[in-house]
Amino acid sequence: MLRLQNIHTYYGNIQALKDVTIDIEEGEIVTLIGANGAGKTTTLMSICGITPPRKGEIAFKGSHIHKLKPEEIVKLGICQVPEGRRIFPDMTIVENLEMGAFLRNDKAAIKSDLDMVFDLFPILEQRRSQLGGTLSGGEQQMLAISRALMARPRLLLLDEPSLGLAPLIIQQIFEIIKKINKENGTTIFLVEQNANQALKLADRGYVMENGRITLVDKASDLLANDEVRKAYLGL
Amino acid sequence: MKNLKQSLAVSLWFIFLTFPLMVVKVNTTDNIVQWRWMNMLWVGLAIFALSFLWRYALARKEARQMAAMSGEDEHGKPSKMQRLFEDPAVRTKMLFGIMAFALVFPWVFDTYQSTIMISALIYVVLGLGLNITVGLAGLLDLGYVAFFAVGAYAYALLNHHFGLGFWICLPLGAVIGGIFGVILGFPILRLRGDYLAIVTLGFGMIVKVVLENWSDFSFGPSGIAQIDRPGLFGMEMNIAASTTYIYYIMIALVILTIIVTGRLKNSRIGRAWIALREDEIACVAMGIDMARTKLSAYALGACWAGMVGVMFAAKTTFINPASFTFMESAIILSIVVLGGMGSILGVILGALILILMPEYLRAFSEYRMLIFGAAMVLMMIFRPQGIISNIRQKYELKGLKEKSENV
Amino acid sequence: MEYFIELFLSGLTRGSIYALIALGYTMVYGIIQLINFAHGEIYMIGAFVAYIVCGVLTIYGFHGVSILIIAGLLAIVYSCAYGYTLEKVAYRPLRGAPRLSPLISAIGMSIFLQNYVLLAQTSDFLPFPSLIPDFEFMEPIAHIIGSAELVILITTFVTMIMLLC
Amino acid sequence: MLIKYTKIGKAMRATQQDMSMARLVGVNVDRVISMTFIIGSALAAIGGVLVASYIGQVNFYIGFLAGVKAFTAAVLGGIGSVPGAVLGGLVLGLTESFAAGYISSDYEDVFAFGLLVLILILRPSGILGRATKQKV
Amino acid sequence: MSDADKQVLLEVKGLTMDFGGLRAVDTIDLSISEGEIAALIGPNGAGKTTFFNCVTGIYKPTGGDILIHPQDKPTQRINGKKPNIITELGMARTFQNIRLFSDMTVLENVMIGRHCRTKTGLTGAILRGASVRKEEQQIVEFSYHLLEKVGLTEFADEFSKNLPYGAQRRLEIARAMATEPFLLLLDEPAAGMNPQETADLVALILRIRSEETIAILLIEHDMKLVMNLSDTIHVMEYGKKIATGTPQQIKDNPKVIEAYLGEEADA
Repeated sequence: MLRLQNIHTYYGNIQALKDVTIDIEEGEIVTLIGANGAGKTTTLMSICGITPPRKGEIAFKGSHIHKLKPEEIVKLGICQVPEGRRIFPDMTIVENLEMGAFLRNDKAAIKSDLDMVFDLFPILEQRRSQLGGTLSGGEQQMLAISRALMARPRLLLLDEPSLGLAPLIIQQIFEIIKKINKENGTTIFLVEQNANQALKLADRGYVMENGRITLVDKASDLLANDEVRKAYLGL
Repeated sequence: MKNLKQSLAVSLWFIFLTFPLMVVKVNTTDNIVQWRWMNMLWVGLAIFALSFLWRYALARKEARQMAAMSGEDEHGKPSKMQRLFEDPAVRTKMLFGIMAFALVFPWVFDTYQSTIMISALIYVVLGLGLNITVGLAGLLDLGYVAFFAVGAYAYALLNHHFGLGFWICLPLGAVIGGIFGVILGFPILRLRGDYLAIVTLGFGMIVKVVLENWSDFSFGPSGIAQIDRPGLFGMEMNIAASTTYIYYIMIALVILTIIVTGRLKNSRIGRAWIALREDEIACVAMGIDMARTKLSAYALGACWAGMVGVMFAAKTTFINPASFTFMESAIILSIVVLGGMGSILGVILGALILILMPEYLRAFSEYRMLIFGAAMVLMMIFRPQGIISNIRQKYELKGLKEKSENV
Repeated sequence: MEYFIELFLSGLTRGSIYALIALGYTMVYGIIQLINFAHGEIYMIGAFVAYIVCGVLTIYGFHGVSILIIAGLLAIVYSCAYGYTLEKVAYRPLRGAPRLSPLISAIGMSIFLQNYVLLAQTSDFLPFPSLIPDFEFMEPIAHIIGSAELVILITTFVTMIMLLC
Repeated sequence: MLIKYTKIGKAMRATQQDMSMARLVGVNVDRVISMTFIIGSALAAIGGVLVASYIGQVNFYIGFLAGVKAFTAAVLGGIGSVPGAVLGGLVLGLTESFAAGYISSDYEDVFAFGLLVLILILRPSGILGRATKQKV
Repeated sequence: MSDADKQVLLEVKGLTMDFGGLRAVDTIDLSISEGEIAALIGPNGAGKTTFFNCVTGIYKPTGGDILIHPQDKPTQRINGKKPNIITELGMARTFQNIRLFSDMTVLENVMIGRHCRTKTGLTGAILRGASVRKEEQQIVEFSYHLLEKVGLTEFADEFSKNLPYGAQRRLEIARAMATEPFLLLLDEPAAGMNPQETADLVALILRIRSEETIAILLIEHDMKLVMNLSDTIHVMEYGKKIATGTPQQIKDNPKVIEAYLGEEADA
């Protein structure tokens, strides 16, 4: 479904991604794990067109997308829940969700999606006219995921959804991610530092170190792999 | 073909844009409408040509940036002209040539030319003064002319009321300018770049309004006349002689300014200014006192304006608030921007070009401000470092290098 | 007390105009953190276009409120066109440049536009026809607030409400 | 109404709050910026026509002072804040009017800028503005 | 030498920093002694950089004490002091996203660091007397020697923006060292470096410790580097300190493993 082929991405003159190749099949949950600063977020930003790769190709369902603008990529059905949630702080929950559906014009369907999202996260419905900036971290994460869902993505990119959240809430969020994958058939590409959780959830995993992919395997195998531990703790 | 179409579209758009202002002219007293269709043609043709140039320049800029990013180019390498200036032999020769020309100037040309040159030199000093504040320390000051006014009025009033002479007032003007700089500088220390710009603009306007309206103090809009020219041991001088005399004083002042600003730029203080311009947070983290550094840059810039204000009053012998409008500040700023922020040589060239060109090219003078404005925009887009970018001093390292190699 | 009310109302009128123009500054600043120094010139161009349109229409025999409406609409169209072009030419190429650069570019643009109008038209003060008639019902309070002031207040408030609420 | 309910209004607010996130939900930021300039210019034009017909004259220079004053108003209210601009404008207008009426009309501009400097010193973010935290 | 002999240089007690409702740093205790290399680690958003910003005066902490005990000088409490004062007192830092003076040469960048240790004033700079020239020469020499130390002399006259990435990081360290600190705070010095650059960095830090009497506190994500280099490691999570110890102790600490890898697998 999505194929990153030998991409190289730079920030100014710093090379953040080196020869990264990733494949994601339809319906999968794929996770990309690695320590801080390994280049995971940059990978997502490259997919979304915010920091386009300087070399290499990205193809979505067979067509190249690495030269498209971010909004065109969103239109194709690739949505990101960025690191740190990035809720619009001065907009209400409903407005944030409407922003998620920004490129859609089918009012009735948006309305029903809104209900779908509220079913998924009832707490958001209770606070529907509260400003995004006043929500707690966990609620913001739920809102961020919901906002991305409002675009009816075919591929959902999640950047560290567990960041800064309490274990119980992480559990909850991960269950929802699974549910989205199962029930909507949405393909999910999950970037995580929290390797154990992510690998338990995913079908396959990539390990990134210093801008390179160092390991690719079935998630269950990676979970048992000592190399993963090494990538994190430098043992 | 695509380019052609694009340019055509752009020129049509500009024809539409400029239509009411360029083509139509109404005279409401005689009820006549003047249709200037020729203008429309000119606009169309000019924009058509310009749009090609514009695209070409933008593409080149982008290519340069890309090259700079992959690190394989000469960004940062000085231009030909710059390398020429840096060659010490050429430099000394040129310096002598310029000095000689400057010294014989009033004897070769007539008084009128000298007067023009004096005002150009005044702008050189103003430019160099503002260069401290804007170019080196990065504090955008849009009310710089206020300090110029302070200096001019200080001399005019002291001369009028107390008969104080030029030579006493020259340093006094600098001091008063500097004091004003500190007074105005204090409250705005905490402000960021763009706020600073607007507050200084406000200060500039306040000074002008006060000068216009506080008649008891400043004689209002009618200004002060019959200000003494500078004296030379009580000698009586005719206009021509005194112009020549002022010219030489101005040359001396310019040299003084160049030396002082040059030394400051390459001193501990100058480095602190530049560091402040580059990154405030890193700057304080390196142990530099931000308040003191900003204030010194602001006050020192004001100092020069105050001093040369005295000169201005002495030269014209008549001043009124109309000489100190925002446009003056804008001209001085464009001198600094076009010349090259932070670059002393650039600012001098900038001042001479901007002030002398309209004097000698009459046709040009009408479009002076129009061109200044456009040039500021274009410079920022295509050559933000100005005509001559800031040359950093090379420090004497030879000895050090050898020493460390011998170890 | 009457003097106070008069000052209050004239202050309100003046203030509502400032607010109208200030909105342009604030919206641009909010999005790209740039002081659009040439915004005042856009305002001036609006007024100038209106003046020209009024002049032409008057000479060709139009009058009354129709002039005001046509002139107002054309002024808006042209101001928008100038604002749009201004951003494309002077600010867009500077996206991502150091903060001072677009600010200086904006100052340059302001000077340019001023002198462009000066050269294309004139430096004189031109008489602008007073298009707002004196309403009869205003007469009893005309010494406190004029018709023109009232129209300004109403127009600006309607505009702002349309925009904001 | 425009800012609160229309699509472009929402896009503008989103862009203002978080530009790259706005792009990630599909907002064309370039278009939003253009629209912002267009809307601002329309407002300025309305102001220009009204003032010109009120004062009864136009000149190439009228934009400068009006612009500086309006900017002062924007800063006064807290630049970037839309209600702030409205409040700032009204405060500035009233200040000028009362200062001119009760103190001296010659120094109108001095009061306006004095107020600006005062606000910037006491509360640099303006009346309704929010203090921004600089990221290190 | 036993640990007790070493003088404590920096002592942080109960440091707390709130942003609005968010507690970014929560009652942190930490101390650093002479000659020590300490590391502060933790997942993203744990509050490490905020801690740095509090200690170096860029933020004013909401609670707690930061005490410094410079050699031969009385103890001072530096909460909320201005950053430049703190640098003058002897603590210098580098930044997570490099903050060099990009339009100054490499040498000048280091010379800026000498600012607070020199004293030429305005008149001095204008008159440029003998003593001023001598001081200038000393600044140049001192800075040049620092460049030698970090291996950047070949770039001395380059603009710092034209340096390769790893060299920029080293230049930041040289610039901080020019202020003659007793404690150097490095914020992610190895971020974005390739393995070779990282190896050079490790060598550099070790050299600084052996040749100078500078203690080092670093924030770093490169665990290999942290484990190899540090005497002590402090681990932060959610603004709180969850562990302190030697690299070995930290490796085996289940709390740390949990913080990093997520909740431990059932093994």
